[in-house]
Amino acid sequence: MSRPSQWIAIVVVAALALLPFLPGAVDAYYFSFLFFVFLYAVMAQSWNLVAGYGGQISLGSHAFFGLGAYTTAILWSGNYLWGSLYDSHPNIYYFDPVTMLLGGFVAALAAVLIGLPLLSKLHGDYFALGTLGFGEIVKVIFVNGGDFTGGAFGIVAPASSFDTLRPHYWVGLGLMVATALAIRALMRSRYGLALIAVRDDEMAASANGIDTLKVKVAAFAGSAFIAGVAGSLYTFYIFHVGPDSVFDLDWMLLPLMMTVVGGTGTLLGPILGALVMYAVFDLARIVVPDYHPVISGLTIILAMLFLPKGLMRSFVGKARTA
Amino acid sequence: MQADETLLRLEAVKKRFGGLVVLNNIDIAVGANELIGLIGPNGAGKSTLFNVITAIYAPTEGRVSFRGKDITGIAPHRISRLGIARTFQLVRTFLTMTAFENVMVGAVYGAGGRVKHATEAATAALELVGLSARRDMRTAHMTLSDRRMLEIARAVASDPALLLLDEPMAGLNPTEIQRMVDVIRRVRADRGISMLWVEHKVDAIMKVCSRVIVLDHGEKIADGTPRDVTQNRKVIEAYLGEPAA
Amino acid sequence: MVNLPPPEILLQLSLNGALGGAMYGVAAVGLSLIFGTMRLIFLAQGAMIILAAYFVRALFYGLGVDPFLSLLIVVPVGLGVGWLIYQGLFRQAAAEADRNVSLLIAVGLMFLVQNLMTVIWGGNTAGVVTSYTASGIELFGVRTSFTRSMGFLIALSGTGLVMLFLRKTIVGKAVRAASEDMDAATLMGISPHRVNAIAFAIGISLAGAAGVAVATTFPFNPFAGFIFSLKALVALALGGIGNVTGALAGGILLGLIEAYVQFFISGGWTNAIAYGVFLLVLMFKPEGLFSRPYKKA
Amino acid sequence: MEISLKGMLAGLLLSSALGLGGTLVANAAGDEIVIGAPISLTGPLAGDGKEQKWAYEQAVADINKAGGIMVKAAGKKLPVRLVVADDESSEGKVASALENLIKVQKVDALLSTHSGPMNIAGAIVAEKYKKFYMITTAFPFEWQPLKLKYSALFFFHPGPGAEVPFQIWDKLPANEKPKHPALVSEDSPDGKGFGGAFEAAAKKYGYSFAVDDPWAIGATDYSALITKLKAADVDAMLVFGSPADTVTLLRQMKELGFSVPYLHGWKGTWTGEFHEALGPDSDYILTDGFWSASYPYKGAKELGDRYEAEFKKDSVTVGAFYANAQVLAQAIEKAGSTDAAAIHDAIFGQEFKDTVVGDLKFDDTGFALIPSVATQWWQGKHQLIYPDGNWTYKPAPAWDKR
Repeated sequence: MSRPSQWIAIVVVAALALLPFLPGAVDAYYFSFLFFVFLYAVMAQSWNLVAGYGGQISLGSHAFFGLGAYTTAILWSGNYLWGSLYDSHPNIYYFDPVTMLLGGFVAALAAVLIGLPLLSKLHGDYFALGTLGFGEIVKVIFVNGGDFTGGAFGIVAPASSFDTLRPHYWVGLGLMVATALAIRALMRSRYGLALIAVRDDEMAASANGIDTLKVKVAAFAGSAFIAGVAGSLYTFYIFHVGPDSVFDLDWMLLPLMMTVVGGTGTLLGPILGALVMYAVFDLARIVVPDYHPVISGLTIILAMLFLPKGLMRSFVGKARTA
Repeated sequence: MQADETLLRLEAVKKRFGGLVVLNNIDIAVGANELIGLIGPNGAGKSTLFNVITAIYAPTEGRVSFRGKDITGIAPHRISRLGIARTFQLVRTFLTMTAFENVMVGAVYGAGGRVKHATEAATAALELVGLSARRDMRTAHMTLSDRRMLEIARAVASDPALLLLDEPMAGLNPTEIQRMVDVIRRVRADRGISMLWVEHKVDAIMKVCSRVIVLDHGEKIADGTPRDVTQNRKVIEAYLGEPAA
Repeated sequence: MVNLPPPEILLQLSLNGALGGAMYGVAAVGLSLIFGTMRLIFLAQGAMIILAAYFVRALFYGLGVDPFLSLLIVVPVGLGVGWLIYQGLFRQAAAEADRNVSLLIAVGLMFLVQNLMTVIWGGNTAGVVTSYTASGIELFGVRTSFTRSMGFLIALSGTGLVMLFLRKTIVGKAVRAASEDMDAATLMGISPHRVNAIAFAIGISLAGAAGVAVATTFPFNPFAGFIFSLKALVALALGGIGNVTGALAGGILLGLIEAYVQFFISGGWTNAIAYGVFLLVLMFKPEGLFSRPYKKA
Repeated sequence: MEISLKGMLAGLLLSSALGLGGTLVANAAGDEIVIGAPISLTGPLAGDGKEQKWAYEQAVADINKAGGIMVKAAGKKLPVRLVVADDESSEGKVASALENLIKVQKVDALLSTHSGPMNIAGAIVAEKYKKFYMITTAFPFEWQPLKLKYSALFFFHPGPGAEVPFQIWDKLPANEKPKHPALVSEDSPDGKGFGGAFEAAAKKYGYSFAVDDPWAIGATDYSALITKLKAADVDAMLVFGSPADTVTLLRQMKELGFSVPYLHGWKGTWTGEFHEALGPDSDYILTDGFWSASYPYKGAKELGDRYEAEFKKDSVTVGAFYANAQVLAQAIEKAGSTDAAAIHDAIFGQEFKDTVVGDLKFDDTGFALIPSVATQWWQGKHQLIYPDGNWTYKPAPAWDKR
């Protein structure tokens, strides 16, 4: 990023961060709209890391999102963390960074466990199919998890402390910015070099000393970590974590869609894609509530027919990938 | 480094795909600072041999060792880090990266930590193959000849003891071929890197290499100086048996 | 724990499981062709099956066409629709290096079709009731469903016809070659676009045939198709990608697995176990369970 | 890199436009009461959503016909306007739908959508924005632990609801009492909730299930399950599943020649589509419901007639949704405003007389119990058996003897 655009980015982020102080902003519709944009942008970055930069198309993001959400809800309901403090401070888990990071770690751990066998054995489409199967298995396991996971109903977290969307907004914005910065730093590091090398040509990468399995599993785990933290954030919004809500395929399909529309393998593509696509979906929902998914479906098809390289690359031919 | 030190040794290497034997009982030794040509008709098993050395394929039987250490079947990236670099017959560069970034991959990962100053090593490698001017060009936009040079630069940047060249001249015009020969000579002269060079253009090999190995139908049929090899009856048969190349 | 049940129950389980699985199989054959040539996970296949089922229903209630007779209409229409879908939606994307583009078009198509069906026919469960609905027949001394047996026949003959086409015609051979190597097909002088379009046409017409089987056997709603897509993918992997008879066999195997899991373990685990088998096959036998040993040259 | 600039600016513009749009839609408060409802207009529950929307529209039309709601703060009767937003049959989307209703449409109070998990998600959002969310169709065990202030619920407990079949069995002559009952429930939240309740109720009434199996939603083949039921000599089935799954199960039972005298379905058996998909085969099947047009309560029969006139079939749900709107309207009138805290006070611990589901008595947690209904399908009509039905249960003969 050149210097002026860096300044622009800082100004935009600062403006967004100050927005909640604007009178009436918190109760305006665009406030929750932006919160969802942030959340989806984080998920899109997560997918972009493994698929856009890493070249491994994963269809299992929703599983990691759900794992993060469940981790948060289980810690909450089961009184596992800060257990004794919980009774006197029922809000102790609310946006607790440790809880959120644990959500990410559990997802990342699952990604390593499933990624090692999958990525060492499967390439390309087979990996994509494998992650799709993995997502379904995780969902069934949680449905059958008994009291620990709350079974098919899931877990209801205490919601009494939830009376404003402000913290969600800030945490969402922070996560989006942090994810983008982290991925930017990562892609400028030696690890980023290896990741792109593996994406461009796996055989040449390994012939040049790159442990391709390690690089791919790390990208998969990193992506899962981001998705897990996003899932944790969502738990603080929805308060009811159930298999149908957090393992919903939409948590995989929509971020994927947003990334591709914005531009895979670009830093700002996922954010732009999340903003534009969520705006389209939301407008359709408001304007034509009875059949808005028809509009959404059409939009995706049209976007892919006319902007197959994504907004970032279509409007800036020179846009760099890394 | 002594001239007679053996870097790479293949012992009784055999590779079979299903019922087809592609390499049979191959013994090869490569010493330090040698430039060895590896020739043979189509389907002789030359590329397979490279793929066995760099562990893309595991040999069905036999042993590959490097500097006295058994490297049979270890992961390809570890072979690179030990000091064996290679290029590919169908050129394999990282297309979305710049020339410099490509070479950095070799300097950072291929060198396995041997190179202290990766940036300098990468710059020097580009300089050596004459690509300094294209340093920030995206590989996807480069010519085939430049990409072949880039592959060599990437390999050189990883500071290898042995470089496997897989038909570096394929698809190049005469001027580019001359440039390639110069680069190969320079790499050997400046860096003292041993090379095993698979080539279809036999005349180039005969001019440049001190030793030539000939494969035919998976068997090693000759191993000696260019003069010895050209007079070898089996070699003549192998090449005559093939439609004029 | 359940002791090993008497053989007639095992026979009953196996027969019914196999008949049910054949429907996944016929969906998988279509997916297999599309995947083989375009490397596209065509997630909209299930939605197309349900669309065909609604079409069959409309023909039955609107014009009185018997659902099984409507095969004669649905299959040719499917061929045309498949061809159009390819030319209109995927032709351009097939040339893109980024295969996400095709995948997303398939997802977009799925959203579109599902919701168009909801708008047109409503979201409620719909069904086709004929004189033979819910009637049973005796097969090998075991009682089974008439419509399922018909579905099985449709699956068998559909797969058989596709096999004949692939083996006996030049265009078919090109499609087959393309699923191994698109360049090989190009060398045979057939453009990739034609091969892709044919794969799509056959794939969608098979979805049409599956739609007939679904309409006669199940009640359905616009969203019932997705599970078919997933199950067909599992069948596809079990049978081996690009292997047409394997896809049908994979579907039947999946039906058997589900029946046995439901009987011996519990219905709650059928999906997890089916997907678990799917993962294991992908990892340890990615060429599928029914492929011949690997041969080079 | 100018795209980052353009993109971000475009984003800001877009979002402020959305915000502005929001303010423009806002009505001039005071002339009317805007009641919002998230409804499953699309997605798998769109069928239920249509019934719900119809019922809410009827209730609002009836209220307006009577001049609207008397609001003390305004000093006059205000007309009611109903605004709906699609929740796409998805828990995740209920929240977005409510954000839209509350912030863009500026609704004054809310009516619930359909099914437990979705209503939980809705109630939480409503709580945050202090808009009252009036719920029916959620199990109290899902909603009560949240201790929400700005929502109230009337529905039945899965506990008493699950006792219905056993109470029916208790009244049967000895030779008709099931000996090997089976429980088959889908692995959804409601199915699991009910499944547990059935198990508890069975214990209480001294029955044990010969087969107790969950089924996966959307499964297409039940032959293995049927084989299992046959092998266990099952003579009564309690089935919790979606309409499509239940119809498939029944068709396959017929195909395989397996029939039980007593088959009682939940969730999947009450819709008109169930009867349409099975025709005469739906006879003898018992089904749950939240309501019946044969209730003796005020307006029940009239509502049932209206539904039947419009859709040519009867309904066992619309009354519950209609009553939901009745309760909310009466509460607003009692409270004298649409302030969530005032509505809370008007409902919690209060009684509502003469709704189409009868008298509703809300306890201190904001919950009122209604009975679960059991009817038997007979020639395309729901015949009320429980509670206090005038229809005598007929055991189903074997398929070939019907």
